[in-house]
Amino acid sequence: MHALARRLEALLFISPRPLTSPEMEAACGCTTMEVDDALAVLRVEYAAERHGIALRDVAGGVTFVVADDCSEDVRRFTGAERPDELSPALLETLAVVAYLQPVTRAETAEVRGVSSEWALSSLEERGLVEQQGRAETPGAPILYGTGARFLKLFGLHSVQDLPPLEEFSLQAAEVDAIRARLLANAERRRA
Amino acid sequence: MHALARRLEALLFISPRPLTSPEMEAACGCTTMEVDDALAVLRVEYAAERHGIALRDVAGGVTFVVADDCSEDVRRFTGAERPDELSPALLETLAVVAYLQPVTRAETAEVRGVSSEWALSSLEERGLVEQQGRAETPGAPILYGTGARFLKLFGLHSVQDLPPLEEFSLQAAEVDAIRARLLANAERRRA
Amino acid sequence: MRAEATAVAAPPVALELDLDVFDGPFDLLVTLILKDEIDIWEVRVSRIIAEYVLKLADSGDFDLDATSQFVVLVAALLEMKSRLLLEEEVEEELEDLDPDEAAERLLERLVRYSQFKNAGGALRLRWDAHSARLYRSVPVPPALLRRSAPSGALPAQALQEALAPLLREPPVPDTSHLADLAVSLVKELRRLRLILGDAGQFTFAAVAPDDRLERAVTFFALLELHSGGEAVLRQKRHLGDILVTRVRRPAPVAASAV
Repeated sequence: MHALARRLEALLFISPRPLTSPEMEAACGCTTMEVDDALAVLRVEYAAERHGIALRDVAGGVTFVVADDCSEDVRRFTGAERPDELSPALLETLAVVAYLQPVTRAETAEVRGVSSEWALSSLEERGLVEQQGRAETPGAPILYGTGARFLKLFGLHSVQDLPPLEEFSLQAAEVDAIRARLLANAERRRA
Repeated sequence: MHALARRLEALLFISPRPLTSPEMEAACGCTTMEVDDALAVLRVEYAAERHGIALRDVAGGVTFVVADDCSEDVRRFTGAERPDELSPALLETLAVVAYLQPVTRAETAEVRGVSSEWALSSLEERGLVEQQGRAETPGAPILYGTGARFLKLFGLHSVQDLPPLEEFSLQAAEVDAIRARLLANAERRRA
Repeated sequence: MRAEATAVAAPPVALELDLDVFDGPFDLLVTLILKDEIDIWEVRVSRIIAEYVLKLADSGDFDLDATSQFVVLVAALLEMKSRLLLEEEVEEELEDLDPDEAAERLLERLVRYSQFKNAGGALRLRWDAHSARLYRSVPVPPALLRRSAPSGALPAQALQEALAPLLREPPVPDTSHLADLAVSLVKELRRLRLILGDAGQFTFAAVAPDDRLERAVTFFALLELHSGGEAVLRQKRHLGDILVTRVRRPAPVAASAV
């Protein structure tokens, strides 16, 4: 491999987190284009099934991971367990934070229609949600957002890569059914 | 590369310390000869100047290291690394380890009242907490403690210099008293 | 209250609750409306609880997660129903809306909520595909650290402060309000019985105290009167005032005749 690709390989190996292009440029003292070329060489070298490790674009940068088909051995050896499953309530809360961040606890509860205190602190404890300062509103409530661990565990380069929220809207027919139902109730209430 | 070589590559990539032949055999479920063959393949692949990382034989084991001629870039990168901010959860976990070391993951979780897996591995990743052998209790759980990097970051000569906790000075005997007190409080909080 | 007080309740509705599926009142509401075509006012909470307890007894093992989800769910149901029983004050914001507007407002919230619920489902798929990946997390070897963090970059005091809260004994939970409640429920029952005996009927608004907690006690007392067959509760419209009317007991002659 050419020299810069080797130097990048060493950097990626040693860094405990994904590296951004500016970080790689600064460390190697070279241009964006040079880094891109070297990365392309590495991507060929570490293409599927060639090595036991692979390159991934995740959490804002590039990083090495264990190849998927080798991870069973590695888990057996290190005893590392898969992270605990997330309940539907936690996933729903995580979706609210991921899409609306920075978001307060009250806003999260408002969207979900249920107190979200436990869900948020549980997500925070798992490192999936983090405190990102305080809102400049009365009471200065804590603002929550997602961080690098969220992106890594969900295989995302950035939160911009999440599908648009509109994709998850209810079908028009379902909305109509709910509206009809609610209006019928309203009618009865008036009676 | 052939399958076993890839699996070994993944193991060596993830392991924080050199791996011995028996460890590799156990992890991959194969014979000494098979491991030797696979290692030979890896040695060819990672022969001098082919990659930015190299295989090295050290004290009874094999490990990946940064290739010598790539280390300058790495230093430029790591030298710029600042200790990132510790979140309250990380600081609390670090405090538990610092004051109670050596301490197991289960004990840490017990004292804090929440699972501390992510926090401990995150601290380990930052080099603030390190594994210090295994406890002689069933399951031989890993014991965690703080190392030189921790002392330096907090400007301490030794852990004896940690600020005393209320009435406790930090003599060995009193660590047990702190531990007992923390566990009792955790118990009461749960009740 | 549409029918006679909800405590009497409409005929039982066959309601199969898959507890793992519901995450909160909105979720429940959407599902109830979309799938079961039933009305929240017709759901008998006591029946759901009884069924669940039976199911628990049958299965033999106690799943803390599922059970706590169930409690959340039942609490959500009760909250929805109690909003219908209590007066408008609970949802001050909706007070001035006419029912159509309120329905539209609720629809908006349900539609918005559903987006996030579905997005959570999509996240689950990503999680299944990606969460098992193994990233290397090995500290940089000291030899490669040219300039490590400045010595004493963080104050050691921070460690002490982080541990101190765990060393403090947690306060004993204050249970005094529980005792208060028990006493005042008895008192409140006595008071309502007196009014009922004198006047024959009264409205909730006329007798309820201002304090929220005390109002709740008054409401409990009403339910008590109702379930004991001492009074009938009526409500002209949801969120409207409750009219309480004394029930005349059958003449004692009937009893001695048996």
